Amino acid sequence: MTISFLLLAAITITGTAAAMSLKNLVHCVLALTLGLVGLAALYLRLGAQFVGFTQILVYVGAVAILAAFAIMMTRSAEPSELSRSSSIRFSGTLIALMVFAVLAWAICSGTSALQVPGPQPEASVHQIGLALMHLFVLPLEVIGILLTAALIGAGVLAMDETRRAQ
Amino acid sequence: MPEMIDQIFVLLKHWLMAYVPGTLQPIASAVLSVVPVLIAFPLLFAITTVLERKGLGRMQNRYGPNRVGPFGILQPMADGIKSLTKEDIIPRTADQAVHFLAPVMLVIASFLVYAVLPIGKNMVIANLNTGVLFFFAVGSMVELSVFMAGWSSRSKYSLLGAMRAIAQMISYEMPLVLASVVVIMAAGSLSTVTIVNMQASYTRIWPHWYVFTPWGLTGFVLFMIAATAESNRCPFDMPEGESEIIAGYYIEYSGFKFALFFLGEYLGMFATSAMAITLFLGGWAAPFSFLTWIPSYVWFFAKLLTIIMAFIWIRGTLPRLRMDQLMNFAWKFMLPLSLINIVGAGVWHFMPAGFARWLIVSLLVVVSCALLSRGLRRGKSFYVRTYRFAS
Amino acid sequence: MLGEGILKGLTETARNFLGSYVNKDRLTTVQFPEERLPQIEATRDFPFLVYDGSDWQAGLRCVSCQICEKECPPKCIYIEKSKDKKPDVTGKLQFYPTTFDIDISVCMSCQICVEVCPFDAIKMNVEFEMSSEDRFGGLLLRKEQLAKSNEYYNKIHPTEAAAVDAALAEERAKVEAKARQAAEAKAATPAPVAAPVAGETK
Amino acid sequence: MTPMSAYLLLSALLFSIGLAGALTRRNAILVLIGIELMLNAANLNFIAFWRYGPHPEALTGIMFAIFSISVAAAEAAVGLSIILAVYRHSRTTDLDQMNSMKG
Repeated sequence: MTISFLLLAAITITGTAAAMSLKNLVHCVLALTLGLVGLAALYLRLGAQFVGFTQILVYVGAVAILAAFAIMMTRSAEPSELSRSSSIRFSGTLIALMVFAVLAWAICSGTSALQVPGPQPEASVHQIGLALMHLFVLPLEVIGILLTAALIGAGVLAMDETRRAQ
Repeated sequence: MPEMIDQIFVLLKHWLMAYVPGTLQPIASAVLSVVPVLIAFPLLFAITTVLERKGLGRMQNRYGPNRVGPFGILQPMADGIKSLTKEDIIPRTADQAVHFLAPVMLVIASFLVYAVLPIGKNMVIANLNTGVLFFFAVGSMVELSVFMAGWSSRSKYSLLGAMRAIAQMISYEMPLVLASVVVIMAAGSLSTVTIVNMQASYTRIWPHWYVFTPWGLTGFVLFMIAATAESNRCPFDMPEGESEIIAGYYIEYSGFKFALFFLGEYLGMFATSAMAITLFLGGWAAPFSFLTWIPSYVWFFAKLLTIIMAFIWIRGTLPRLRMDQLMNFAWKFMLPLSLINIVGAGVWHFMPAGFARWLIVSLLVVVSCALLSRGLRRGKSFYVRTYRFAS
Repeated sequence: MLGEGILKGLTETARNFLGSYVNKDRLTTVQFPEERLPQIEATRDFPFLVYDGSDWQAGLRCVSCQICEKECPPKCIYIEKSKDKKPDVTGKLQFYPTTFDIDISVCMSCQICVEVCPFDAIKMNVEFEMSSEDRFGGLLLRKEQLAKSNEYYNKIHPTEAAAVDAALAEERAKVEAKARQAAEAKAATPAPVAAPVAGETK
Repeated sequence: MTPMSAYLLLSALLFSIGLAGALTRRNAILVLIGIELMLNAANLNFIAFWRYGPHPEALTGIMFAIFSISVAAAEAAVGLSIILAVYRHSRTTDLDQMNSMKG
């Protein structure tokens, strides 16, 4: 438990918790980006440079901005009631807490063998590229098709119906 | 001796580091690398503003600023003092925290990207394995700060400006990244230092810059167009179109925060220009083998200034695009052409060296460029405009 | 082909840029305090009062008829008429303004005061560098600031001033001729018919 | 050195936060963000297991994280455009008011 880990964990948890609990939706998105940047820093700390920067590029550069755009276009930036009725809120939080309790119990009782990391493994872009082109070439192609389909699908879905009919 | 002058800053740093106690070494090393960059590029910003205003003035048949100091070269100082002493106004309904954080975040993001730019031989703050990816990842944080600025001001103009800016930046980020992919393919690395080293060799006197290949030239042109759009400069300055939405997303800012936005914008422009130099124009490498005695950082800044001049020239020439033209250009011309360019780079890589691959790849690029530009023009119905109420 | 027009535009701006260093025609700016364009004769901005002779208090043409004050659209002229009369430049007794103020922050340079003045006493000036730190006091011109000699008028508007001078001289000659006639008539028949004329020439 | 269970606990906490958000918030966009958070928690697990696992040179954890991020990006794009389409119909993003299918 080093200070840097605790700091990054605190940033991540604060950001995500704020994202899930703030009233103003734009504040939620901004807090979410804070949490995701903290998460990316954790990836970097674990030695996964490529994933860390991809995380920033995709989540901060695209997903957060998309969410902000959606908030603007659906006029839900004005703060509304915090959430559903208090009973749903209570039971939702309770379920989440229970899930956390179960997971924490499993983690604390199960992973004693893997507590100490080995020497820093090398995960250079070169190796990742080779792995993507050899062992993981099929998933890569599938992801390519998925992304293309998502691109077209999102465009068609978001298009105005009147224009689609033309 | 030229070697010595070339490495003078590196040697200076090593010499200074010898006096630092061991525990402070990492921090001192970081400070000694970062501080020169933090000084050099804002200084370049100051020089660029006055050069830009003078150059634009000359292009528009007028003198630029010529009052403060000899030939007006002290104008940036006057501007700086003015913006520092101006009142800092925050709109009453603005979101205080976000309104404050936006310019800070913009400047931080703009400065962060300089970490991976090699400004000379052995002169880079961090030689990251994923340098180019880092550049684009941190560059995308600029969009978020633009959104924060536009939304938190609670002004229609700034919100419109921010929306335009984000739409434009997202659209042009794709051609920007795809145009640089060809270089990454050729160099086989995401590290900026490796990419420059690959280009810093010569056949007889000619350098191995990527811009001297058909795909490299196309990639360079696409990259520069996308970089212009990315840094919101004319002719892509829709987000801050002075005549429509005054200053766009930073209209509600005043005083020093306004200056910070200005600084961030120019730093972004320098960073993308420096990236274009690194990727296509050989970074700090000299253009001819007999000129290698000139220090590498001189070459880097000479190339950077040339590209800045080109930016100013473009700004003095072209009118602003319309939103639909902007989007059509990004999605119907830039994106397909950059994809075809990647195919061209692949063909180049797998064909034997010689005249044939030059011909084939050039043909591929030129034909697709011509077809795509025809496609852009088609569907555009020109008609004689009639002014019903004027005559 | 895409880009043709862009290249054309780029050459034009490059010609402007380089040409501005060799060709004066490509730099139309006049750098004001050092360089000035010659003023055209019909320039006008704010009114001033003309006086004849060398003493402005004695020679002021204004007889305080207050027509300009009444006609002024933005009402920027303020005149106080004198109780007594003083001889003007021809020696005739006239009223004179004890106060004559023009607030040039209000004045709109319409020249109506000049057109209605029957005595050619108020004319338009060409002085334009009148910026002041005091927007109330500094822009309110008093009689002594407004009074300018006829020579000055001749200098700034030569043609117009010459015409005015000629007309005035003709009128004075006419008046003098009339007076002489009257005096001759008086000498011939000493009847008190020309009393008002005599009163004027006294 | 940080033990792996710290990373796993952090990821479990992230997952729970995302779950709580997805269950309790009314706005569809926020529910989507909650789901993204849960995916991110899984990514953190992948990376942590890659780093602490016996065969880091196989890069399996990194590969999983990369694919997961791309899927999440696609999911966000499609999800947000669905929200936009629904908004155009019902003029709301409030999940409680999207009840036209309710019996």
